Amino acid sequence: MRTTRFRILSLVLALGLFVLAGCSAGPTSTTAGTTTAKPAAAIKIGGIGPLTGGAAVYGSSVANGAKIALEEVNALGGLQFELKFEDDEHDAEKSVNAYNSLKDWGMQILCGTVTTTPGIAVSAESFKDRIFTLTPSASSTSVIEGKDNVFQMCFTDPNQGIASAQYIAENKLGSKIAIIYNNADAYSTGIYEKFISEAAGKNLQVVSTTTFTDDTANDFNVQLTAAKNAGADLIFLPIYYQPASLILTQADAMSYEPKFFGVDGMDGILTMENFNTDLAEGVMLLTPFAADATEARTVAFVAKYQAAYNEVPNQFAADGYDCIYAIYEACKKAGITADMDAAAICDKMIAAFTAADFNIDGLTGENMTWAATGEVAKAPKGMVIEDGAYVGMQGGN
Amino acid sequence: MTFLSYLVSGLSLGSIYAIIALGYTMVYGIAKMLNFAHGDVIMIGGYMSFVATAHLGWPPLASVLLAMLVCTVLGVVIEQLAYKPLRAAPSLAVLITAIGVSYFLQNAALLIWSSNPKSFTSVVRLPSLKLFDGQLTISSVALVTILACVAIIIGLTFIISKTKIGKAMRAVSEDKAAAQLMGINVNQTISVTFAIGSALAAIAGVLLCSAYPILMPTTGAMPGIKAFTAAVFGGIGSIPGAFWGGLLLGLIEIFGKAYISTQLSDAIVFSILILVLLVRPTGLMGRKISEKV
Amino acid sequence: MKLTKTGQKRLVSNSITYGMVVLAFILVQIVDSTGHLTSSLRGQLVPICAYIVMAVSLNLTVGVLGELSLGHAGFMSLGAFSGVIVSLGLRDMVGAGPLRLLAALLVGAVIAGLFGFVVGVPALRLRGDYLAIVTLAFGEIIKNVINTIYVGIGPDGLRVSMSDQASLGLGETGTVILRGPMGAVGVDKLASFGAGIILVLITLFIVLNLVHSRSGRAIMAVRDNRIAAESVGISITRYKLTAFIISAALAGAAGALYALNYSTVVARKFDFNTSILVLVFVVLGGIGNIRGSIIAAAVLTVLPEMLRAFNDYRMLAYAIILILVMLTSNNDRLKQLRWRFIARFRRGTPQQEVDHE
Amino acid sequence: MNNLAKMVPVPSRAIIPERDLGSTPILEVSHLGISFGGLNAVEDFNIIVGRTEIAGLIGPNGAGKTTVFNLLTKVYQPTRGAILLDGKDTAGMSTMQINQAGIARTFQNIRLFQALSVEDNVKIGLHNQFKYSTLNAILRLPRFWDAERKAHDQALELLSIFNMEHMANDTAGSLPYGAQRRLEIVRALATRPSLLLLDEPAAGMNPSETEALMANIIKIRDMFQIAIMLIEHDMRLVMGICEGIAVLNYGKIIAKGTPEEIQANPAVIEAYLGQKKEA
Repeated sequence: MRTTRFRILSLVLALGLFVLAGCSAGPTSTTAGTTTAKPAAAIKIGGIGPLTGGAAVYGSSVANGAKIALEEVNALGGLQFELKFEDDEHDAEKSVNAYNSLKDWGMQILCGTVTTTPGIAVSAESFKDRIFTLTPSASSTSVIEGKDNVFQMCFTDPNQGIASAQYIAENKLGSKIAIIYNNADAYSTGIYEKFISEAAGKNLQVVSTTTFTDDTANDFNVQLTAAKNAGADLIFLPIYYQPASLILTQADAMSYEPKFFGVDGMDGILTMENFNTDLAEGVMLLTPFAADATEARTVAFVAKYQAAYNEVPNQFAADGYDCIYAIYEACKKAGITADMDAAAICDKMIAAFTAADFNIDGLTGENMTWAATGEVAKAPKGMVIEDGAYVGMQGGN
Repeated sequence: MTFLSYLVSGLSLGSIYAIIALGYTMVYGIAKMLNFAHGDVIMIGGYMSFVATAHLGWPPLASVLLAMLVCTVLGVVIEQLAYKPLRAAPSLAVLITAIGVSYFLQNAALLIWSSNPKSFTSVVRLPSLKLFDGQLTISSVALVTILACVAIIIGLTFIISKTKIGKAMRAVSEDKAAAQLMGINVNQTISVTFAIGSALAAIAGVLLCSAYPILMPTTGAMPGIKAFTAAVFGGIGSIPGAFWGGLLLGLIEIFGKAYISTQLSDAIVFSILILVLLVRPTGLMGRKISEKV
Repeated sequence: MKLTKTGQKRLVSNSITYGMVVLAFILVQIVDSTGHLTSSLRGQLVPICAYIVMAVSLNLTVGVLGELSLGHAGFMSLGAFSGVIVSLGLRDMVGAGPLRLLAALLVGAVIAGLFGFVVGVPALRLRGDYLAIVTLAFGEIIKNVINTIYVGIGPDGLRVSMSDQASLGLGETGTVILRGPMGAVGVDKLASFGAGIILVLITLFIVLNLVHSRSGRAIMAVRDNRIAAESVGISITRYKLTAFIISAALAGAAGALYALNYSTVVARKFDFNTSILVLVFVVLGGIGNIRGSIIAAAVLTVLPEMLRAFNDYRMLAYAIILILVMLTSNNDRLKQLRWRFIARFRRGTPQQEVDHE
Repeated sequence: MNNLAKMVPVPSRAIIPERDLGSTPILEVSHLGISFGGLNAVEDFNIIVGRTEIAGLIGPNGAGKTTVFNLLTKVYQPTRGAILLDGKDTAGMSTMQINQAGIARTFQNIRLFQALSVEDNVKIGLHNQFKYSTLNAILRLPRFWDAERKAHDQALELLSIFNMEHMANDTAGSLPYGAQRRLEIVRALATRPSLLLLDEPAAGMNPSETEALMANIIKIRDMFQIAIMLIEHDMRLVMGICEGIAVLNYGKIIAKGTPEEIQANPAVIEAYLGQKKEA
């Protein structure tokens, strides 16, 4: 057997080399992951996010949103961008690999990563390499902490937790609160922790706290029964919309009808293919983006997105879209050209992003500004689902 | 009352595990291989039913039949292309191939149906059952799942013990060479086993997605591993073992969550599994391995 | 000592294995110094080393001991997190990075080895697929439990909590090392390719020396024929445990090396899929073939990166390659063809090509 | 051959007492029995084997001969009865401990370590003769080299009993059938037993090979001064070298005695004839 495997390995090696040869010979920009390669003077933007595996939906959405923005920006005829979006399978190791491979390609600005854990690993690298980084949706403060070159397009998790607790307290949405969160997920746990400490200060009574993991995210009867038995009239769901949709379905099946309050990860629930939107009736959420908002910018984006991908964009797609525009505006402001090196671009971009007069109107917020820490300032919109559509909540800020 | 509702949830989840575990255990009993792609056949079954009902507007039952048909064909094709050439190969080689097939199915599904999760409309469209003045609500899906599982185990036991192909299966699982000498077509028997296992996977897929209505390319992965665990729990290769192993696993998972900790529910399930195996090293219903000296 | 024929062959074979690793290191250094090393490859050097150690150590369990383990990543996880805790815990006391790395590797190995013992004692009573499922279960338990653990360093030393960060009670001055599902954040990147290569060499030294010794023979005897091994007075439990613990400890060291290469590490990384990934290295490299494991780990770590050109079809291509390699390597007709081919070059020694699997 | 002199003095056959009646027997088995699922596979088995005796255990197929060996080596734990080895009770011992206490065996269906070399197979037999720790092995300390050298020399010495030194580097699985049987005997001898159990040592051998084997069995007994108990169907071998014979049928001893006595025993004849009729 010893010799057998050797031949096999050389076979694998040969295959690998073949692939490598194939990639250097062929044009790299014809496949789906790369778009709109302009022949000259395009600034190279790298994107990283999960395109395969369980978290693929987030990465694909960001990539698709970013591509739409990129086409629009390039069509303006001014600054030209080239985007290459690499898969990281929601894994820190693969994400750093993707980052290095983008560096080989000549990336000048990084739009990534989509998810938090890879984001922490990659931002440490980009900080060291001085490559300007704007993450669409990696929401943990650890992503930006101590790194002057890393900025966020989304709210940080603590922000969301605090805002949710304040919102519920101020609007007296519930007296007894149950929480169901994903204790194997950084995003969910991050929001939960801030919510619970903020809730204590606001005299919100948390009567039940239950968890699940990605591996047990199918049966929620136990969690719902616990909440019901504790007499909870509001369930706070700092989780993504897929498990949330299961929770809504199962609560309905057991005829339990509390109020549900979600965070930005809840967005997407209405546009999930084949989802019975009746179940989401009355669900409240804080989100910066709603696909069926009537404002012109959103309407145009949603139409374009649907035409291109046959799907309704979610908040991640909007984040990706806004990222490209923010980068575009900052580049214009800082006078960046394609021939500058990444480190030079990085310094100029930091200056541009933190400048007092730099603000962006995007799909996910009006008048967004950035602090030197990298945190974005924008107002979350309180939404409630009525008749299968988002409606701004009264009293929302 | 709460206890009863947990019991029903546990039985329903356990029934799904049991149906998947049956597929694992049958294939293991006869081909002596761990078919790690089994979980992904479940996912394909779910998508088939989804496409039939949501896109083509077929009635639920027709969609189940379509899922069974496609999965049966898929199971046999996988067996012929990927596993049959490896019949004489070391079992680890087959295991790795099965993992390759699993990756393949997941990524093919990703390309075909995209990563966006689909919301599955339950194929069981009956109202929930309300007992004790509405204090206990049992969803119709849970009931159908449990009944389906019991029906399947009865049907399967009948096939195995009474029919010709069932006898062939038993013979092949006992001793391949002897079965061949007795004129049994071993390859055909293995193919039929894969066909039955895959058809069961389709049913499991539809029931899984009906009870927990979300469909993604990775939907089958975790239930697949849990069901594999259940099969070993019950004694791999044993059909009643898969049934009881599945049910118990579902119950332990739900009760562990309910009465011990939701945070550590997986740790609880797997710890109990280890404890059981220490007491009964070949699972609950597994046959004792005796070595001829 | 006068070498026997087998001894000479062994020496040559081992030298090739060590030489291959050293040569790879030198080659990479040369390419790097001329500025031709891509960032992509440079970034993968440390994980490649970690995976090589994983593959070689799993091969000790699967190939030499002959027991299937589906939870090897669990030991890697233990090593990774204990290594991170040690390296961060020593940050104020020990300034030198290499020393902290060494401490992390050692503690990672010891902790993983200890758990290897705890898991091994009951698990090794089981056989075949039942042992495999217990190792799988162990890996899942480790993942689940680490997801709920919070560790921090306060003024009065290490603090551990199972509920949340706040309950650590660290106050203003403390640092949180492990934050449940968020894992460890702010890890110092202490690992380097040089350290990785040294760990690979040490691993090879340990495994090769073990295999070619009294203990190694006893382990293989247990694998080949349990009853015969007992009948010549070999303690089955003792040698199964020896192999299992060494295998676990090496995986722990690999985990520490791996974790200290990234600024963050989460428990989810070391799940069933990672265990399977390492198992694929072992099977493709040849069960029991240490050198094969090294090559397979290196090639299969780099391969998905090479396949990036395929974009969306990347993982599909990986799956197809995996299946095809298994099919072709186990195809009898191809095997015979190859034997004939080899026989033409090595006339006279056909019996050495005896297939043991 | 001069190597062998170092190990044990080679006595002449003459000094071996016929059935060493003077000293304590090496093996005393009384009322040994085991049941499988209510069926008595071996029942009320009593036997005494002298220190340097060559004893035979014969009987028709399925009589329970190998089961007796498995009971003696604790592959099966006996349901009833006692086994005294060199006067000491072996109750509660495992197969491994039995071997360390002095019983070694070969197997009816050969159980070699197929993938390993011939030399390694013998060295595995020497496992408890030349000890050093795993740490010694990994760090290659002087103790390792010393023990390995001794083990190597000893392995070749033992192989020389059957003139197999030249095969030392071959893979055990690649040896011809007869050589594999001989290797199993060498491996068992390497454990320094005081009682050697041979399960059908001549199976599959041609008459001239059997002839050589008979001489070798006697040579082994003389050289190592040990008792040998063998199961064998080849009556020429059994009658030729065994000093005492026990006949087993349906798990029970039906006759005991010298070869001459056994050959004349009507119960034995019937057992064998009866069996022939059935076949």
